[in-house]
Amino acid sequence: MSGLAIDDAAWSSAWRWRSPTDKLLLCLGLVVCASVLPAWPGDVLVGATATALALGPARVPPRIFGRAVRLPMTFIALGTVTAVLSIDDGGIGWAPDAAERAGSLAGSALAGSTAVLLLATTTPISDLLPALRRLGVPAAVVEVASVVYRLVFVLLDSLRTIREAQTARMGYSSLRRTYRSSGALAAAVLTRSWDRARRLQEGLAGRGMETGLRVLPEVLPSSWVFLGATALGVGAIVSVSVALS
Amino acid sequence: MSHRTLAGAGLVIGYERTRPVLDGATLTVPAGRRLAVLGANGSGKTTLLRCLSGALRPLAGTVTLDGVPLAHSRRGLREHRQVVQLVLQDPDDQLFSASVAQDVSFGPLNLGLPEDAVRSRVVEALDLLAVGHLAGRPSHQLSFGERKRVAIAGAVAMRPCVLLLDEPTAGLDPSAVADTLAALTRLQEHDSTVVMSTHDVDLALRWADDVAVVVDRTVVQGPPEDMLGNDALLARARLERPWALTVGARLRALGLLPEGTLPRDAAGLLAALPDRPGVPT
Amino acid sequence: MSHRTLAGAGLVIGYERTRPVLDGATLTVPAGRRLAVLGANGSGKTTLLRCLSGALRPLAGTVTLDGVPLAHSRRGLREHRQVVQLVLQDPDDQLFSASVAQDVSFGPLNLGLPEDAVRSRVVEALDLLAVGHLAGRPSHQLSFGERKRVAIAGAVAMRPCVLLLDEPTAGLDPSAVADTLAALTRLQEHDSTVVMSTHDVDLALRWADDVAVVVDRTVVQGPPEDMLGNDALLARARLERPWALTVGARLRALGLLPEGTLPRDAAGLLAALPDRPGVPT
Amino acid sequence: MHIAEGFLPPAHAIGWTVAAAPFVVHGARAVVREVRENPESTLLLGAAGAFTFVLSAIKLPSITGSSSHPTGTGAGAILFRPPVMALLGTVVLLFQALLLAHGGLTTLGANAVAFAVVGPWVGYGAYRLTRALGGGLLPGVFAGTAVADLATYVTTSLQLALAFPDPTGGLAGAVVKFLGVFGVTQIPLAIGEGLLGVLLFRALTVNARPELERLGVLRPAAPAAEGPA
Repeated sequence: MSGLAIDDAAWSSAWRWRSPTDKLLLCLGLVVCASVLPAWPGDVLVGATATALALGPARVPPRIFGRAVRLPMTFIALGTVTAVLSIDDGGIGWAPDAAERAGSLAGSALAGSTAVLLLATTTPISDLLPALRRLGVPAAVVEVASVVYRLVFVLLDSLRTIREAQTARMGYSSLRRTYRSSGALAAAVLTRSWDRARRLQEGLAGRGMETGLRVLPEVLPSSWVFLGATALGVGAIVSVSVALS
Repeated sequence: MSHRTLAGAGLVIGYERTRPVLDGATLTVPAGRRLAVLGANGSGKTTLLRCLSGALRPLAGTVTLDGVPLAHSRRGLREHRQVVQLVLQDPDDQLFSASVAQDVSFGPLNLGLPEDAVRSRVVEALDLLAVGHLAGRPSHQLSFGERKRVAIAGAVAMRPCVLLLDEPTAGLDPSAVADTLAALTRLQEHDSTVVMSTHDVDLALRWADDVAVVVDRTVVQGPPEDMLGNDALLARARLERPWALTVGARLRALGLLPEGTLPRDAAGLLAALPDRPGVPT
Repeated sequence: MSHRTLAGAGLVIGYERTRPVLDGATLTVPAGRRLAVLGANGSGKTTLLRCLSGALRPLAGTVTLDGVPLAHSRRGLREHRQVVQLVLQDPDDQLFSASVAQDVSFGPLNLGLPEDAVRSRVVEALDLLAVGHLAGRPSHQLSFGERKRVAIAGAVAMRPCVLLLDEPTAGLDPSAVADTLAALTRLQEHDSTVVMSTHDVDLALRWADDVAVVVDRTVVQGPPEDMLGNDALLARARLERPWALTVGARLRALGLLPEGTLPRDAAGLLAALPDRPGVPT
Repeated sequence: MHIAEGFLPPAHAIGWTVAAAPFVVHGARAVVREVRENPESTLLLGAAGAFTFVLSAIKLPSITGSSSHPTGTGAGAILFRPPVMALLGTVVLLFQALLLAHGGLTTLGANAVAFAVVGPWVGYGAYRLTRALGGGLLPGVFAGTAVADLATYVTTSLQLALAFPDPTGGLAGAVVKFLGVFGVTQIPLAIGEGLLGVLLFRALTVNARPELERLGVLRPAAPAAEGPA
């Protein structure tokens, strides 16, 4: 089975064994800094810190991190340009403070995306879900989410293989055939997902499932050093930004 | 855990609208012995194992454990499942959690064990299957053979007295088959009675102490040599005679093998054959 | 349709992020001959077949058809797919229509053929695979062996010159294996060159004219007896020597088999052995 | 197109999170109730969520030459009902943010309003309306999936316009701008998603009739013998 690049990175990151709560606090701290602080120097510091942590101590492969940072770029570029365009009766032109607004908008979006990516490339979702449970999300919802996470990979694998089989038989060779094939593909994946759920149900009943899908998360204890460094680092970013702006 | 005797008598098992898949099947899983359930695709092997595990309620007949009939009540089933575990053929039908360790912890948690005990069961089960190193990996990064062994570990963590495995070697290459068989031997030494279904007659001959052939909606059980040497039975079951018995019989006729039990595989055959020409046994 | 020579030279194939699965693999599928691609699970058999079929673009090296390199353009791939078809291991990845006939018609319809031609192709393909009687059935009601053969029919309806099959016998019982092999022989007589991947060394010895072993990220190709009798190669490839070669070698040493090619299966061995004791060859 | 992390001003991010909350909580309650009554629905709901996630990996070409990914909000709403989709959609958005760097955490609320609340509800409304007006299943599905796609992107445009009013044109000017970029360009793609929905349901009515009946999308054809499942 082939996975998703960001998820693969999370499972093999050097921070895999750190407490998910620690990583969540660090990234949320950075995310909040990115949206509250001005673009210079706040967003630049957040982006640089998140990237340095990911590529340095967390040892996320630079290629994966770089590619993932580029993913939201289309939206950010399109959104930013639209936001700073101005329409008046004469037509379309740049808003008066276009450059500055564009910089601050794109800056906080990029910095925020990088901070979320730091979390995503170091923490598998199956480590984050127990944290949701502690935050008060009902067990049933967390269990549904954990099944979604597992089945996403099973279904993606089916999707890719079925699509390859269709392509081999010329399935996507014209617009009409592309639609026909895509419809059959979606239906096949959906029926598969139902079959899978039914058979999982029987397999789990055999292992004593009665009320829910309770599992024992790994013990990943919090590190006071990590939390202290997080507080210091986020504090430093805030003070430097406030001082310089 | 200890070996216990699981049996089914006069089992009629059917799906709606069709005639029964099995109609009067009787078999015994002798405590501590290796039973291979042999049958062609679609003969009803899986149905039989599902019935023995309690997942499927027979229309008639009874499943017994040390002679005590299984009650298909909530409580009866719960007790049965603590003793008998079934591992399905497709590991993706069993792995519901992306994390290997979390998945294996599911069964022991359902037994109501304290966390420490669950953790040690998870380690024990993964080690018995020689997949302890996969504990921190996600199931979607594992190979098919690894997923199969993790799925078995999920059942083993329940410490079943009887472990039923549906085609545990299907789709595995020779070295993965060898690893799986070695793991099954460890389980047996750990006091689990192991039953596997297969359509690989050579494997059944090599591995099993007893063979149950699923044929014509019923089950014929006996020693491997008798079952796998019975051409009429095998033809009805759409199976083949293992090569070792075919070749062994001829070599015995040629005076090259001693009377008695025929060798069960190539290694046994080589060991039984004379080393040099002209030394008849 | 006619037999054509498919080849790959210096193929480096990898998915991003990891080192290549195959690194400098070279092999030739001789027109009209049966090639078995042997390898352990995860060795890269499927990757190799996917590359030969055009589904996967190699990082380096070329795939050629009768010496002409495959262009990975839209048009190049379209032409390639009319000549080379790959059937994946899991039939459920290939059956996505409501009925068997509809499913098999998917490819010919996409070729833009008129309805009559499509209909006759469907009938032809199903008949070649001996599953014509299943035409009107929904695919999900078929047995695993039937689904596997219908999936092959879906590719055969494209009338490929070269048919690549990924583990066509995996999970099949002996009689379904025999049916599938018989169908492959009919395809070959129908001018399709057939390649199959497998990890079943006994099957490869019995069936193949040529064997390509996928080992250490590359491919070693040669006659079945040489490849499957090479213990060092087989060990590196995590495969086993076929029993027929092991037993045959000893029997030849004992003077019971003539010099020359060893028998490839039990029937061949019985035929080659003397009938009565004391009649040395 | 999901609103990227950090793109919305903090007040807007918080406001949309508050707006999404009641719908998501309502969906969560429905899920908890459902799971308590039938423990096995955990797996079916998980499968539904995974399908919604995977559906967005299908690439749909458009007549104009561009291509996009279906939102899946309409098909999901017709199959699993809008309340459940509010929760499943939010889970899927969270996973897209973490697995695909698509969307974000602070913008999860805003995206949930567009993809998990407005899209499903409006799409479901269009589906029910079409069927009530005598349209069959497939016209209903077309209306439902196409309208859901369009409603999702109109909502996204409005959210962006509210956050970034035009300095001269004001809110109205901003709405025009963002609709032009994110909404109107979506019309051919919404038609594409509608077509995909029709093809999907047409296949399902043949391949998976019992499931559609179980979900209440199709009425049982005849008083067929009800066997124990």
